[in-house]
Amino acid sequence: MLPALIPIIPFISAFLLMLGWKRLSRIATAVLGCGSIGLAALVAVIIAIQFAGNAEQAVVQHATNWVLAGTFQAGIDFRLDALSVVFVLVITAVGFLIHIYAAGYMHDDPDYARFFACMNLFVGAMLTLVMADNLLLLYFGWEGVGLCSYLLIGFWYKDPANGYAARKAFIVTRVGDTAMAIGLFMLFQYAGTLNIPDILGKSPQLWTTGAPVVTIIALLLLGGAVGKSAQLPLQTWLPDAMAGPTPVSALIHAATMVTAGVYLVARMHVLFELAPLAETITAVIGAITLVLAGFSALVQTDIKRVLAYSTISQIGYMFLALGCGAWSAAIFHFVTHAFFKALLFMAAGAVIVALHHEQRLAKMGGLRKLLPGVYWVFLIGCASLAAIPFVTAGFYSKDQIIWLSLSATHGHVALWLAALLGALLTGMYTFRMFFLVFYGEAKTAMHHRPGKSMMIPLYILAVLSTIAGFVELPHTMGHVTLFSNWLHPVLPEVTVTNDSNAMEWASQAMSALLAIGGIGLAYAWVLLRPKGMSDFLEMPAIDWLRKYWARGWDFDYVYNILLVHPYIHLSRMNRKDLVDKLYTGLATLMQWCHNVLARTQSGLLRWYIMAVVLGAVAVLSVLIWRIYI
Amino acid sequence: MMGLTFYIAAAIAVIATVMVITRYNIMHALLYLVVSLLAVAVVLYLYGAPFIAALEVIVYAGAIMVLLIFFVMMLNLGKESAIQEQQWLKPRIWIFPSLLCLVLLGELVFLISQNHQPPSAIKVVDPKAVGMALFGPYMAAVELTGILLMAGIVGAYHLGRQKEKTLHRFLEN
Amino acid sequence: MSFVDFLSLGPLITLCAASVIAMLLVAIWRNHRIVYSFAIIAFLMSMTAVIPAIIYIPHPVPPLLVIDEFSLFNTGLILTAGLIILLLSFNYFEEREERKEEYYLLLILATIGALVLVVSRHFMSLFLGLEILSISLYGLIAYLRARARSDEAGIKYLMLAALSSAFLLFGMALVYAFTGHMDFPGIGAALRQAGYLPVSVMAGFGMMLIGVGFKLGVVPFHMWAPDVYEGAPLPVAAFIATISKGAMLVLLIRFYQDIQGNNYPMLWWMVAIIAVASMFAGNWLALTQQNIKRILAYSSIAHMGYILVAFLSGVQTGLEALAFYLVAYFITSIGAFGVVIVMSSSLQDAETMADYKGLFWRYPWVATVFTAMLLSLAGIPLTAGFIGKFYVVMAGVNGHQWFLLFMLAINSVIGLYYYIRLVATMFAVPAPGQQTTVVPALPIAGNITLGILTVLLIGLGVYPTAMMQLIQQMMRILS
Amino acid sequence: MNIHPTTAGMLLAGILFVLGLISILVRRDIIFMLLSVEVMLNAAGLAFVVASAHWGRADGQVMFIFILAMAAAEVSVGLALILQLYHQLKTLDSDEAAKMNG
Amino acid sequence: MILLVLLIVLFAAALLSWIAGAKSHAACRWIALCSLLFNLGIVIRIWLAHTAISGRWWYQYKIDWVPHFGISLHLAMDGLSLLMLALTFFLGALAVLISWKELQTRVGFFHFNLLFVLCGITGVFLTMDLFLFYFFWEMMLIPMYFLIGIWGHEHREYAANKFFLFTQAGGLLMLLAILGLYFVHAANTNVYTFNYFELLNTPMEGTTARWLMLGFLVAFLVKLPAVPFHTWLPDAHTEAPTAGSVVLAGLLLKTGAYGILRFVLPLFPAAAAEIAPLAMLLGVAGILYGGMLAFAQTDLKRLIAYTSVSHMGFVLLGAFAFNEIAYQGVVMQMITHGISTGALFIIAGALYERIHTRNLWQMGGLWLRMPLMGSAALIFVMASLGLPGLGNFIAEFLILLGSWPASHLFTILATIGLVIATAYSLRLMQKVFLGPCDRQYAMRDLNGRELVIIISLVIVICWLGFHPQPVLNTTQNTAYVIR
Repeated sequence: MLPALIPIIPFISAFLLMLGWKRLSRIATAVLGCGSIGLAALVAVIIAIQFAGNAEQAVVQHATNWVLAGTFQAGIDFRLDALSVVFVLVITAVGFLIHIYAAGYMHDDPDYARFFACMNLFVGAMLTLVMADNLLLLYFGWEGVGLCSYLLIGFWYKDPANGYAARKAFIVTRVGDTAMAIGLFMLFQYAGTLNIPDILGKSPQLWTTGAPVVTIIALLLLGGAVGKSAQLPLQTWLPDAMAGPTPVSALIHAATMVTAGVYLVARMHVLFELAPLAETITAVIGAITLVLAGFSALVQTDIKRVLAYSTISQIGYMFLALGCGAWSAAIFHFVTHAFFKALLFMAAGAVIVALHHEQRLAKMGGLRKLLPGVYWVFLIGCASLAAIPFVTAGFYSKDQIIWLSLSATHGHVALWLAALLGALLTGMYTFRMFFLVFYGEAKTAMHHRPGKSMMIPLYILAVLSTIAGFVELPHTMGHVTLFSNWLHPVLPEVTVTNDSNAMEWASQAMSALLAIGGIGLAYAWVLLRPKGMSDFLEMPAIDWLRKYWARGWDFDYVYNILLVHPYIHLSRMNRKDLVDKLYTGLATLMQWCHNVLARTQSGLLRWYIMAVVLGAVAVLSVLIWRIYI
Repeated sequence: MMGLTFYIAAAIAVIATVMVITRYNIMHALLYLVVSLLAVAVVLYLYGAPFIAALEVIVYAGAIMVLLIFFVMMLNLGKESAIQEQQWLKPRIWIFPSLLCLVLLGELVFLISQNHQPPSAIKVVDPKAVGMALFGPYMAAVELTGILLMAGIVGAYHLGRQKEKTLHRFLEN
Repeated sequence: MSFVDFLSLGPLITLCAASVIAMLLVAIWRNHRIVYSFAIIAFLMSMTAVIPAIIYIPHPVPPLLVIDEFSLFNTGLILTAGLIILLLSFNYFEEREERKEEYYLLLILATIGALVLVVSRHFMSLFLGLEILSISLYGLIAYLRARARSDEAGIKYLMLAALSSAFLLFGMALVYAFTGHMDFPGIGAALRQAGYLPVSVMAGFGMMLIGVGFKLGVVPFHMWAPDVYEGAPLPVAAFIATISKGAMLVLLIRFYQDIQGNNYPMLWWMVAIIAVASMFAGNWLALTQQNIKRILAYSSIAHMGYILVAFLSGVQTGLEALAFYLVAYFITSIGAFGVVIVMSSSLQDAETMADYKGLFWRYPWVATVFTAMLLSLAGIPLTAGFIGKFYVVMAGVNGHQWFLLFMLAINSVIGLYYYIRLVATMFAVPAPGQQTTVVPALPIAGNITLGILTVLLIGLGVYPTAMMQLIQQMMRILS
Repeated sequence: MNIHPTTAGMLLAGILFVLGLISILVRRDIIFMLLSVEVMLNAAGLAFVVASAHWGRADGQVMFIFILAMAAAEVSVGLALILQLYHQLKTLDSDEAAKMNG
Repeated sequence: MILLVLLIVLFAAALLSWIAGAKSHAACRWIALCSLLFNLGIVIRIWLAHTAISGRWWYQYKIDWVPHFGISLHLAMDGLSLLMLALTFFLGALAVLISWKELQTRVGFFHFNLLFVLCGITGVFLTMDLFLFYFFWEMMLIPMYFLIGIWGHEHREYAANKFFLFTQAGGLLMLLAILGLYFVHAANTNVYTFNYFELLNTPMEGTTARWLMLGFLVAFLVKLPAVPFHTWLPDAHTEAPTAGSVVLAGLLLKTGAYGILRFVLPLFPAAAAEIAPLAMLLGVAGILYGGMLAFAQTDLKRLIAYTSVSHMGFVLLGAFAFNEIAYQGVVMQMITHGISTGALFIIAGALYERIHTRNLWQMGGLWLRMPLMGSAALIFVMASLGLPGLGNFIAEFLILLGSWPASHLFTILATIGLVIATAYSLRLMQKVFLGPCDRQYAMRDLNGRELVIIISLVIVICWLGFHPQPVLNTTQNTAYVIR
């Protein structure tokens, strides 16, 4: 089989959709759009099965040469190893489900074909990203998903706000990409290649652990990852990205693209292992992000923004894991997160559609009766997100991270505490949202019920959100390590310094309790004592804090003040180009000289004679001056 | 020998010329100019050029100045032009040009008096030698002078003719 | 005068005889066409007379004149230029003046003056040639007596020319007084013998420079140029711009070579200052000028500055460049004036920018020629002006005159502005109803002449080799 | 009084020359200007004769004759031109003849 | 000889189309188009014939012109020339196509000028004689001046004059430098020649070399244009007719870049290495400053014009990095910038023709009416911000990759330029095609002819993005020189 087919199928279908444009019927469009992803998923599954037999060996396919300039070479080479197979499977599978959902969700949109074209293009680019054998091709996918993200956030282009959000997403991630590009230049300078296996193979010989160069390279790559994965300090674009259609949010801004950063760090793990400082920074960024985003999610008033902040927060967990050297834990959380977050987004989408495109939590409520199907899947999603012990996939993945943040070699108590705080917050914001949406009184009339094509993917994802966790159980609870075994050829196993079972139990208990405690708090907040809570929230200090969190800790504000506004003002001020003034001035000077001289040309004969005499005096004066003085 | 005579003649020439350039009435100026030219003729004679001195008197003072005088009389430039000239010749007008010229004069005098050649007596060149030169090596120049005068005559003839009363229809601008 | 002298001076003598015959002809039978034809024949004969003169070169005619390659080349150049100006004159004068015949007589006389300058190597012939030229020009400039401005131009030229002649004469007298010679080789020998340059001689050169500078129209003796160009009949302006200046330049070169002016840095300095000042003044003055004649006057001031750069380069290439530039400048200037002549109606001269607005779309041929001429003045490739400027710059680089070259470069850019402004005017798309009322005469003879000039212009621009070789040969003799 | 005779003569010529120059500069009447030019030309001629006396050669004097001829021609054309101008402008003010400028 | 044919065909076609223009507009357009396609065909045939690396100089042609000065009509072609010529004829043909319907006044003279300027550009890319180079360099200005000055927009005269004066000023300095080199060479070897190959190894003092190099460099920087000599460009690009803008942005700027690669670096390697930091600084300044100006513009064509300043900054940066990767990137950038900016100008021109404004504030939401044009614009906007998969990315990546070892700081700053590029590119897209559509413009989407133009450009830019190897191979021989 050809691994190259996996990304190429979506590309071809995107191309066909672009060509077909408005000539294709809706059904044809949907079939082409979903079918291609389905086909890709099928191919991926088949390859994965084949691959499973011989997981030690990566499958590399050289499609064609791409760039060969001087000593630089990069081909269009696809590579499938354990890590990329996981990503490919998740992308194609979740992507397929979301496409099916979208076929229903976007049914009334006039730009149906454009939507699917962009979605397919995105899947193709994302698959290229995770299957790239060299960093240039990875960069291609990286920017490609950025483009699709831009196109899809701004899909409803008539509203300038959407356009703004789209541009913000593109530009902010581009800042990260810049860092990454510089990282690539440095890598090429030292390693002489951008081929990933070569770099990973060479780097231990090139650098000793903690060498400044490798630290800088790792940090630059981290910069790219941080941008794409909406981590601090480049997280500001993601909440705004919710301007796009909900399937887009589900696919791009929750399940797949935003985890590209996780993939990159995991992929280049050797560099990070050589740079402990970079790892620590990764972990710290993850920890801080997950807490800050958790607080922000707590106070959002828009259902999609809650989910957006929750995504930032959960990716924070993944970064925390990466930083602790718990590579497989991060990837595991990526998988479960893809399932339950896609589920939550699509369920939220169903709610939004049902309420006639109402996204404000304040206008929701009492949907438990009206949308029972959605209620149940949403509940499963929330439970998984909040990591309800034992029954949810989220519990197993997140719990592993929390435990490892303490016990792994790079772990630290502070990180662990942050992770625990995050668990509490997760429980709280998730269920605050849940209660607000489904309990209480209905505040908005029902518009229309989600159709089958929207519900079936939800059910499938709900199942996955529940059972996916059982592939990897902590050794306190059965010790299943299917997942980490699978990844073992690619990613090293985490080294645990403190593997006392008691500690692990304690940690698990803490996290479970905190999650449940968070749910309890949310219950108290929303349902039990809404009056008291709102009184509490209206205290000035609390109110300020709430708004501050809701604004995402004012990162946008600071960036605007420090960077965006000065740049815009400066460029506006200089619209006419100061340098041009120089030349205009020169022209004016010439004109002035002309005017002065033209005045000497007065037409008066006596003045002309005077000029001759002046000339004579000048000539003789120069003479005397040169000879005698 | 020539000292005193030269200085007297030179003084007369300078004074007469100063009078020329300060007179308002053109007639007076012309007459002073004749005086100045006669004084220069004396100087020329003293510098061993009797033939040239004679030419100076005959052609310059005689012919050219008389031509000018006739011209002035023809145009009948009388008192009013003198008054006008008086109005024009304000110190404000003449002071700067005069100063400028005096600077020039100073420079000239300075440069001329930097002469380091050995002093030599004035050598008389008699008219015969002048004639020999004129019609010997400088024959071509004499012929060219003929051309020069012809140009002068033709030019003066063309320009000096009274305009015909009837103009061409296109030329009434 | 021997037979060889006669043969060598053939062109000059032919023209002198022609002037006398022409005068008699006018006296006997006043007819424009006849005199015009006679003048053309006279020029052609004079040009033919150049050929036998070649046999005996170099042939000095002591003490006044010298016939060598250099003077014959320039004689040919001046006669050709004169002939072309003559060809352009007929229609111009036909309608403008009731007495047109003296014009040809004066033109012949002025050309004689220029030829004398070209062949002279003595103060006397210099002076006489200059004065023949000047006095004929007084008549020529003020020739159209009906025009108010022509008198004004005439009187300005006359006063300034007389003044500068006085300076020239006084300077010559100073030089003579302290060297005892009036012929150039003699002066050179005397100076070499003295071993230094006496101050008074220096002063003499300085004062002569005023006379020369006036004729060349360089700063600060340039002020007459625009007024005279504007007031004079167009062919006369063309004559002043080319032949009068060219002859003076040729004389300057000869004088400079004979006294070995390169040995006297003082002279170099004076000319350098004048050159730079001329470039700037000419170009600045032309910058937003609206009158074409005045633009051409200012442009010629600047071009004299450029030529002086070649002159100052102090290398053999410089003289070659000067000669080539002169040829290119002759063609271009006469061409430019030719266009203005052709464009002028019998009613008035086409001298304002407005007359040329959108010309390309009405008379593409004339506009193309004018564009070619302007681009040549600006020094754009495919034209003789380009090669000329290239040659000059080459000489400058060869002589390491970086400062002068830099000035030249700056000035070329400033100059471009007004040339291109004129071109732009011609190519501007006229708004409907904005057509000018001037109906150009566009005589056939004029058009043919312009055609020849354009061919020459582009020919020299594309294949300059032949002309370069000729000049190189000629200059080798001179040095 | 032991000034070099040649120098003395040249100085006289120079003084006359500059006086003529002053005159041409300060006068507005065109006839006066023409007159002043004559003074200057005459001074130049004087200089030639002085030089000729210094060297004992005839060519300076020959030059004087040519200057004389030139002055005559100049005056005749000049007067004709002034006549024209007078008819045109009804004045001899040189400042009036300043229609062209710029 | 084949090289001379390229020139003669264009020159003859120029004259012919002028003459034909008086009779029939169609005939004159067809003559122009056919001559350009003919030349394109020749160039492509040469290209295909020389895919294998077969020596550096493929064709040479030399006859004496002015032997007196050692000037000869010396043409030669290597990979760099070939690529530039291919670009010239391709864009030239498109320029004829764009003006097919838009241009209805003075058609004959227009095509005369267009072909004449292309002839000059062709000459610039082919000559190996410095005098001849200067000759062609100047020759292409006049017709360009007319293209802007006659068929341009409202301030055409100002723009044309500015363009002309700037480039002439630079050109004169180059002339001085050429002559200086000529004499330095003669002083050392006693051979008076303008021949490029003979001048290549002129021994000279450091100071001399520095001044001569500066003379060349300034001329090329003006043409490129680099900050602070760039201010002619926005005016000229904005006011020129569409075909003029395409030729200006696509080709004329490349002559500056070509000059740097062909003359400045090989003729004065030491002096160029000395000035490299400054040149790179100017390049980076161009990238950032140009990008910033582009961001602020309200006139669509002006915005695109400033992006040129920004993109050509990369060329300068890469050219002075002295390394093969950067060099190849520079060549790529020259081509891809020609294609992408040319395409953007074509789109701007097509828009102007429909809505008669270039003001961004009067646009918006045009995607609704013209999705095809919108998609095309999207592609080229993405190309301009350096999206992988399109040619510009390869170019910019190689330049940055190559210039990283030369200067870390400048490379970092230039990479930041990519963010700025994103900002202005997306602003363009937003203001023109996205957002609400307030005005009711009645307009049609791209017609068949425009589609042909745009699609051919899209194909080329994608081809360069995915398979740049033919181009890179072609310049490989030239690039070795730089190392």
